[in-house]
Amino acid sequence: MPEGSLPKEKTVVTRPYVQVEGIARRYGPTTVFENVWFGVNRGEFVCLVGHSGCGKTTILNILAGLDAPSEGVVLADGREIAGPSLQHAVIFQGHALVPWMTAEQNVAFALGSKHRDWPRHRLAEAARAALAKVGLEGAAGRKPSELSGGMKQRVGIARAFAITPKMMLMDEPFSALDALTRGALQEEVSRLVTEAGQTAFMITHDVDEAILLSDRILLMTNGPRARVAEVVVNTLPKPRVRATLHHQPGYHALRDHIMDFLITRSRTLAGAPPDGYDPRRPPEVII
Amino acid sequence: MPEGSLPKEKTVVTRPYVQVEGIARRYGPTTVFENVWFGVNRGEFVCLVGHSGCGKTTILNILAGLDAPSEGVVLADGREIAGPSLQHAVIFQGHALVPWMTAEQNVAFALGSKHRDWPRHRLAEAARAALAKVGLEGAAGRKPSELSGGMKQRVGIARAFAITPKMMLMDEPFSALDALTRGALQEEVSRLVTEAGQTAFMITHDVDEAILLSDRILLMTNGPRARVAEVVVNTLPKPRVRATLHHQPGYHALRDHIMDFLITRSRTLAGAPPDGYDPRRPPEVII
Amino acid sequence: MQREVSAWRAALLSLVILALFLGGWELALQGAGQGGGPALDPEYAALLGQAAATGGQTPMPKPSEIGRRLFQLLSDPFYIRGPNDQGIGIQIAWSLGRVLLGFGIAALVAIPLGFVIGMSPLLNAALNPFIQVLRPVSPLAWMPLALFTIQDSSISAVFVIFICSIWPMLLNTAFGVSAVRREWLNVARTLEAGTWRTAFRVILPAAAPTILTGMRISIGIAWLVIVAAEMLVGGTGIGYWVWNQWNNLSIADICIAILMIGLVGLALDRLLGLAARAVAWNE
Amino acid sequence: MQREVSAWRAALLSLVILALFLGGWELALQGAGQGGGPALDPEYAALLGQAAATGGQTPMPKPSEIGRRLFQLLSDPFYIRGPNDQGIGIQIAWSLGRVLLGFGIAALVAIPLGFVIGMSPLLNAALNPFIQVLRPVSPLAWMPLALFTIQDSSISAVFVIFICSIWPMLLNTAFGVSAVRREWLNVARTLEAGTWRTAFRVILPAAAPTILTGMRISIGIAWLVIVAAEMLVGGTGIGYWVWNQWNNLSIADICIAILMIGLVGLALDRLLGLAARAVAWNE
Amino acid sequence: REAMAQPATPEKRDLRIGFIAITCATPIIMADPMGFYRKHGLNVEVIRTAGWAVIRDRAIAREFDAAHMLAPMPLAMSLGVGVASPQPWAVAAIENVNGQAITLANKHRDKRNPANWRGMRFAVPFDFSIHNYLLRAYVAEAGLDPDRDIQIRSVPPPEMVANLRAENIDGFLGPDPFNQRAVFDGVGFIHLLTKTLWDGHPCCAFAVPASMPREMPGTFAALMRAIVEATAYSNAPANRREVAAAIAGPNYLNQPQTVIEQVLTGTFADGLGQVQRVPDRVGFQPFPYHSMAIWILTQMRRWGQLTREVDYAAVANQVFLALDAGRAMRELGLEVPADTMRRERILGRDFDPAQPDAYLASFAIRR
Ligand SMILES: Nc1ncnc2c1ncn2[C@@H]1O[C@H](COP(=O)(O)OP(=O)(O)OP(=O)(O)O)[C@@H](O)[C@H]1O
Ligand SMILES: Nc1ncnc2c1ncn2[C@@H]1O[C@H](COP(=O)(O)OP(=O)(O)OP(=O)(O)O)[C@@H](O)[C@H]1O
Ligand SMILES: [Mg+2]
Ligand SMILES: [Mg+2]
Repeated sequence: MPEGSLPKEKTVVTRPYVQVEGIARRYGPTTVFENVWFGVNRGEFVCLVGHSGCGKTTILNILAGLDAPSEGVVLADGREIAGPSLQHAVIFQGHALVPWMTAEQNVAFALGSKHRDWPRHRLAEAARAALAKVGLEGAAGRKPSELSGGMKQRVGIARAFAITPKMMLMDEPFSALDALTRGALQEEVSRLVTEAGQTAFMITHDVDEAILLSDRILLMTNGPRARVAEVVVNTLPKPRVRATLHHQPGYHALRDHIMDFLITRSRTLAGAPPDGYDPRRPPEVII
Repeated sequence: MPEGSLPKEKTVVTRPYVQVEGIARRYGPTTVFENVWFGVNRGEFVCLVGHSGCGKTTILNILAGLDAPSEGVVLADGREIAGPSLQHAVIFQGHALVPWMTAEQNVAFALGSKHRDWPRHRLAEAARAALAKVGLEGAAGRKPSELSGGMKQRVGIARAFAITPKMMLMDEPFSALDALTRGALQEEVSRLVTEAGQTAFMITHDVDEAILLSDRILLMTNGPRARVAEVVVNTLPKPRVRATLHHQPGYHALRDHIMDFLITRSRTLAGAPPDGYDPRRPPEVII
Repeated sequence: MQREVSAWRAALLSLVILALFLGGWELALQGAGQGGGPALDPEYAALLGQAAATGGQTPMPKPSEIGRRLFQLLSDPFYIRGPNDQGIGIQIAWSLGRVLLGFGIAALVAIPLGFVIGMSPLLNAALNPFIQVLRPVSPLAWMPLALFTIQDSSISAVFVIFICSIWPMLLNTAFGVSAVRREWLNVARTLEAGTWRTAFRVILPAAAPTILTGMRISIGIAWLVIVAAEMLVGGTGIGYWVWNQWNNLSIADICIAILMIGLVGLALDRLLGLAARAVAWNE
Repeated sequence: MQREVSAWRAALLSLVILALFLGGWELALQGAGQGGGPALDPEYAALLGQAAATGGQTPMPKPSEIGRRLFQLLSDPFYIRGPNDQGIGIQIAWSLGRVLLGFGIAALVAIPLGFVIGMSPLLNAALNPFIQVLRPVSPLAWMPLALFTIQDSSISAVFVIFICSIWPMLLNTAFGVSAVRREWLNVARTLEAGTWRTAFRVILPAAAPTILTGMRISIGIAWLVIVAAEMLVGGTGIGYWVWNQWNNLSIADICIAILMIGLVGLALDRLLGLAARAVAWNE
Repeated sequence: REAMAQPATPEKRDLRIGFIAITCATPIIMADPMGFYRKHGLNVEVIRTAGWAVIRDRAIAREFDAAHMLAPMPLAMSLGVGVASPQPWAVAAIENVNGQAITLANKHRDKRNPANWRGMRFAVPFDFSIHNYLLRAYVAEAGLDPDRDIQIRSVPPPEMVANLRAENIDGFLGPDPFNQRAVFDGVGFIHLLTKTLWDGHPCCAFAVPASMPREMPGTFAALMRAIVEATAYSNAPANRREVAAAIAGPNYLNQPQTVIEQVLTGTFADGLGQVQRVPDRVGFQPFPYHSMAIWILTQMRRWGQLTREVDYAAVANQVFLALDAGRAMRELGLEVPADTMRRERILGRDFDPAQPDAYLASFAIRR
């Protein structure tokens, strides 16, 4: 394990690492979402699930400091997020590798931004080490165009982990990949996050993916004026393995609950919150 | 129901409508797939499931007459497929609407290709009728760029059904859509195919989709030298409804079987066919 | 980075830049040309230009002088006083006529030819070397050949515009046609649409934006070439007018000609831009 | 449609087309020159020497004659016999030198300026009108102004090349910089890469293909302009050579000049094409 | 050679005549505003043209029925020199004599001796021009080889001043008004008038296709009368100011009127601070002496433009239509020279048109 990530406490402390406090996003007269409150604890893996257009990407961008909420604040480690930071790495949906650099150079660019004083050869070494961690020793010298979709996304993952951030933000990182590759990468990410004891926040459309990876799953209603309708606590024991996940007891119940939400309740709940709904503390559901 | 599709027999006759007889596809030294044999009966809905690169699109293109096999033949209605035909409509993955025509014009273009003698207003009427069938009465005058992804794909479906083909060929028609839209369109297609008593052949990556729509599911091993490993008969009673599908008895068993195939057996079976495997008659599995 | 910019702020900044530029020019020339040379014989001085009479050289005109001259020219742009003396409006009209004729013929040739070339990869590869060699040839190199072979100077001028402006249209049409999305061709094939139906209803509209881009480049080149062509052919046109004003060393008129050529060129470009927008499709 | 074409077949077709064209030209002129022009006074004809004895139309040179002349010119391209008589190789070298100088300066100005403009939507909008108006102005309109203001002819020639070739680079650089994928900028931002690091390691390489496209267009225009510039400035260069050959009406030499200009233009274009490929990235 | 008897009416009335905007063209131009063409039943459009090569090409293409040319051009064209094949054109009348000058840039005020001109760049209007031959002869007399020791370029006359100003050339032997214009704009000074090199030298010509006298004798005769009359009118010192006013405007020369006046009246600023009074700075004499043609031919031989032997006198007789010009002059009551041959004094040497070969052989510097 790299030194940087050793002294992380694994226990959930009282104060969450990230606190989202009543943020809203408006474009002119339309409100994409409002009154969104949630927290992400240290070392926790949270997934955000919801239909297209409900504002998931916007929320993630706000957490990453790439965007700012129209209302409300987001605290990270107790301080307001004012802009992008090396502490919060983002894995983008479209891998976002710069195509004129090799895999190694892409990672080294990230490392060089963090460690400005490192000489070139040290950056290259560290980059190769990061690539080795995702099984890409052999592809270090190849350009993104010479890599398959899965390999590209792996480089993106290596780049994000190389700078040992405190939190990983992932926006549908695997949605462009085929089922087989997707499975492999899910396991990769799960392993790396666990190893480094990192906090993780991921957007996904894939219910199986959310169940495989998350500790908690935030379910959002449809937009406009989307909300966090409920928080599903994933009690399936860890470590989870994709090949046997659907044989695990509780899996089908959990999946059916989320499917039901996506198919019907995300729509019906959109207009009218149920009685007793408190946006500051969306109902936690344990199945 | 349009006159053209009325006199279709609904019973499965002895001779399948489409017979795929030992086709193979080679690019230079690499063989994508070989020795592929299967049939699609009249009025049957067949799904083809397999990992990326195993040659699914190639097979569909061969059925559509857009491509030719390196070996073997494909018979439709007893005659060899020599080229594209109005009898076999294709719904493409990327909707493939021409963006400079309105929805109505896109459909009218297809109708005009079939009915060369129809006057313009008759084409327009028929196109609007076809759009109405997929719930797009209001969007007839809009260009594809003004339609959402789901609406675009709906126009593509309307275009394909408007020319009342004998067989529908669909290449991952919904994979670019979000879960909600996808569900609505699956039901649309299912309804239209059933109404017109059409034969349908669909490629998909989504196991739930295959279960919802198909009568039989062809499972392909991974490429290269991919084969049809087995044919799963979907015995879940029709009509099936997406919202309740996962509550139907037998659903989980069927899904788990296919998931197991995709996660492990598609790979392990790729190199070595099991004993007694006859490519001309891949094992039929009923769960 | 903020991408939205208020049009007002941009226009204001444009005006400020323009004012600074013209003001600086005006100031820089304040007092120029008064170079206090040796006192001259008054009779001698009377025979010289204003600047030379004081020992200097004719200076650059000030923007205010150019403005006055511009007003004068534009206040009667369409007079005709003999074959060699016509208003600036008429000159521009002549040039426009020539450009549109040469460009029009080039379009009539380039678009069908480009279509055929674009449909055939073999033809494309075979003709490409010729196109590539002929494309960079300057109008002034074509002109003598044209005058010699065509033996008619006004047809020569049109020919030179034709030959210089045909290449971008040809290349773009061929490229646009050859790059039509495979998907759409497949749609046409599965619909058993015939060759003509496919060509006119699918390939042509699909390639139209690329073709229009080529036409836009071409009209730019045609307009760039007109001055060269008219200078040699003479008689009429803004190019000839530039030449003429140069003979007379009227720098103010040359500046005005540059402005006019720029504005008309801009207008032509915008016009084709509008046409391009009309055939554009986005997904 | 089959997209793969064997290079051999294409080259063969190219050669066949070329052979047909040249053969047709040669044949069409076979026996020309013996044509019965207006009957000449025999006494008069006798004075004109044997070539003239038949009189009539001025014949176009045959390709074979052009070929012979080409061979003659190319067999000693670098001779210098006095200031007015230098080999064609030297003339091309002069032209190339001018073009590269003007183009080089234009690139040095346009690329940093375009970078700044591309980064600022406001500046972009404010400067755009000026660029658009100046862009279509012909070299032959700039030349008089340059000669007048700069008062140095060789600098004037370079200036005209500069001013004509700067616009595509400027516009393309600004466009390329402003169109850098938001994604990559976001990557740089989340990595807290500084302004310079972002500019040089992300924006510049991302915009490089667009910039190179602009440079390619620019060098094409620069080469198009050189003939005009050298005709007016004179002395050396392929443009002056064309002018001289025109004054002597050596059609064969003008054809050769057209070919040479085309070939050198093609070479320049290919060179920048190679550079473009070197900085190209694909995903 | 005797032309045929003249019918009264022109066969073709609508004519196009090309000209270059220089004072040499005065008779061709002023015949239009002052009505000489109309008077002789012709409807002439005079078309300003950009340069001599364009004049030549448009003349060959018969876009012009007649044209203003440099006197050597019809000779060269008829002999097939500087054209792809011989083009029989003829000099129907000389336009002007004298009227050219050598203008130098102001910085060369101290280089009045041509022997010091080594390395300088000069412009002449065209390769086949009296200007070229005079400049070459002048520097050769000073011991310089015009091909090796100086550079001579063809520059269209209108571009000469701009090029002089931009120091692209050090001087030019060019037609007026550009010599005077250089002075007017403070760019250069008049080193000498060509009158001092060869008094009465021909400069520009009124050229017609060689076939015109045969094919359109009526038109040709009317045209000759108009031109000869205009030439005579222009030549009268009393008319010079009126002529200057008529041709200075934008439709013709497009120059400040004072510049044209200085050229035509011969009272001019020389750029060196002096007002010079040379009333015969330019003259307008229509008669095409054959001796002029022969001298031009010797110079074409001398500088290697004409590489074969020709019968000078016969060519001169064919191309310089002295008899036709003489007839027109006689009809208008002008004095016609008795002989088409005239002994000339050129650059201090005697030129006997009967002995061209001996004259040619007397030069040390030649090709
Ligand atoms: N610049 C903008 N102006 C107006 N509306 C915008 C703008 N940017 C985004 N939106 C709207 O904000 C909403 C949320 O967008 P966002 O990308 O966050 O959705 P999402 O949940 O990530 O969707 P998906 O699952 O499709 O990625 C969308 O409805 C979109 O139309
Ligand atoms: N022109 C070609 N030359 C060489 N190989 C090709 C060519 N076209 C396709 N292939 C190969 O053929 C194989 C099958 O391609 P195909 O598109 O049919 O796969 P698929 O099963 O549809 O995959 P996906 O699920 O990703 O759409 C792929 O491995 C591809 O690399
Ligand atoms: Mg999103
Ligand atoms: Mg596929």
